[in-house]
Amino acid sequence: MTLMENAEALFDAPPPAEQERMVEAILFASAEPLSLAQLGERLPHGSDPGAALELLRERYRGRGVSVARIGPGWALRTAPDLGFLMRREAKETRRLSRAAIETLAIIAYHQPATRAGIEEIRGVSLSRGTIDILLDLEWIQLGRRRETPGRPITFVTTVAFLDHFGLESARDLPGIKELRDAGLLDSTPPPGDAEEDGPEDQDGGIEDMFGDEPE
Amino acid sequence: MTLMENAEALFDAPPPAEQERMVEAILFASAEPLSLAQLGERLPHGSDPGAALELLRERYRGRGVSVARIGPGWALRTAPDLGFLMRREAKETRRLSRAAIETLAIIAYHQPATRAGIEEIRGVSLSRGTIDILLDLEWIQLGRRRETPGRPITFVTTVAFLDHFGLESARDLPGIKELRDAGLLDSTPPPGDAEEDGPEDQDGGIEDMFGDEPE
Amino acid sequence: MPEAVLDLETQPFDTPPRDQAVEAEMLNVNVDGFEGPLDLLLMLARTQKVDLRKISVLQLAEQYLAFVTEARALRLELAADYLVMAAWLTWLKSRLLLPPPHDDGEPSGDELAARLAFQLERLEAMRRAAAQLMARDRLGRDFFARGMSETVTVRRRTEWTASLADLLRGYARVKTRDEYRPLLVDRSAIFSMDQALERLKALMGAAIEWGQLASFLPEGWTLDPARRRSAIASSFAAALELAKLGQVEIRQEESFAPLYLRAARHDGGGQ
Repeated sequence: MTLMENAEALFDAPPPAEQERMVEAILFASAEPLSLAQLGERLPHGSDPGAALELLRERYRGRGVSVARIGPGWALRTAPDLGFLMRREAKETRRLSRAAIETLAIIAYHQPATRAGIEEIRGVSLSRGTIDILLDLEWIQLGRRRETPGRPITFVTTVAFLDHFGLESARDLPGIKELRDAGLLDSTPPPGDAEEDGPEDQDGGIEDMFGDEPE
Repeated sequence: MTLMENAEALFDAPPPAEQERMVEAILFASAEPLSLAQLGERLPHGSDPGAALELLRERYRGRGVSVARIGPGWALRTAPDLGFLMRREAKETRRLSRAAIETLAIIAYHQPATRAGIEEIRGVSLSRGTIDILLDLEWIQLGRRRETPGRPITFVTTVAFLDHFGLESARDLPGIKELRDAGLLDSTPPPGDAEEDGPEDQDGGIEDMFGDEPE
Repeated sequence: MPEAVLDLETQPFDTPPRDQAVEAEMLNVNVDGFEGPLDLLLMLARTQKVDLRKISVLQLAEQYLAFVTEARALRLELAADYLVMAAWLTWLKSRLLLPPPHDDGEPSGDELAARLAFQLERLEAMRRAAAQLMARDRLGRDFFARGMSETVTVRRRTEWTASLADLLRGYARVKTRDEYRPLLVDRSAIFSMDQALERLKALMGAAIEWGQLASFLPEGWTLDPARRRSAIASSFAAALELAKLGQVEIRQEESFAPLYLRAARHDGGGQ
């Protein structure tokens, strides 16, 4: 940092309480979750979005609205325990077919997941439109092609998926640790006695799967 | 008030702090300002919306968001002095036209693509505005001129394009066969149709025209 | 859909199965209700009332084969994959019952059975996971984003959006437009004689050197084979017409060689 920038930071950065107000207003106005980097871009030069956000989270703890972490970002969301009050705001949600729900779960727990992988787990071929519906909801998106013969395309879940289901990250999927420990996220049965608990480290695929930490 | 209602109210009305949380969540989630009467309808029986709102106004005094009176109703608004932070939020979201989406898709799959090439695939001439919108969105940019007579300019997709569509790279776009398998194409190919595989087109002319395949 | 049988959201896998007689009846009635043989196998496995890890695959194979036999006795249509599974299970059964053959390099019956048990367990696990996922508090139903869409209208800016699905569908639409086209003469692929005449006349004014006919084709008509064919045919006809009028000269070295055109020279240099 040059002397100039330093000086600017000294003079310009608003006090922490003011930065907190600013983060509050920015998050309030944004429909989508914002990352710390995005908050930083909007705050005056020299601000510390992380510290401001921390103050804000503390302030909103236990309120009717709270600061929720969604993947790499943050957003204001109403407290889930008050959902019953908001019935009239609730949108009619499209009822998903069983195939679509299972396909979504398989993609979420096994991501990146290929079409063939999904079919193998469900034991039936993926009907037309199932992937289409999930793409349309923006709950899944294309991942990297898998570097296996045929370079099949893969599907991964999106930030909108995390937001919809109130998840901080794909690591927080319900029961994922138990499934992983039981070897049920692997493509083959655990070696040897199936009743034995697989060793912690045999799930390279899963680590790979959630490689990127949020932030 | 009957005895029955009275008793109900005594037992059911949540404590004032809880009513305040409820008003907070309701105002946050509501698409329009709400009057005290409307708040009263949504709160549990026996609540006092006026008192709860007063507590909430007090709490938000001087914050980045405040409780504002709008006509006969109340709404949460960002603090007026922070308006300068919100400029980017004042946006209107509109879906891209079909022509723009198709043009973008052709550029994505066949880049670098010339104007004549796009017109040939879409079978209609390209209006000026379409390319302008895509350039404006920074989803496409000018590529190298093609070394053919007239040295036409070409268009290619940008990193912002990949970001927006959640793609790792343009190479990862699924081919026609994959689209069909995913149910994004409703038609089945006519019998004997050799054109099965994706961005690669059987038609030699097209290949020439577009030079580099996305592969 | 036979919700009662299949709705796992209300039936975790360690719930004791319902009355077996009722289930047997359901099996008879609901062949179509299963999503393939694996789904049916999972249903049958649950009737064993044990942890899926302790399931008897041999017994399961027998249950399945009995089901298939019964379905056939009732003349129910069974999809081919059910029969493939039946054949495979028959083979698996024999492998489980007979003493293991000398090492033939193939997986043993026990390995195959473990593999099947794993697949069932995994499918069950995914169904439970799906149910748990859908039972979570959800945005727009249990918790909400801000209801109003904007706070300050200082500077209105139009933001265009499109989803990946839109993009893929857009491309799919373009690339398959031909497949949908009703049988009609496609006027857009026809370069008319009048157009060709007009174009050649305009170009010939400046065509002092010999140029290949192909190089006179209009832009946008050279790549698509159908359009190219039409443009060549009409340009050729137009060239003949102009030659007859004495406005162009045409040269061809031999049969099927490229045709060359140039403006007619009135100093007698033509052929």
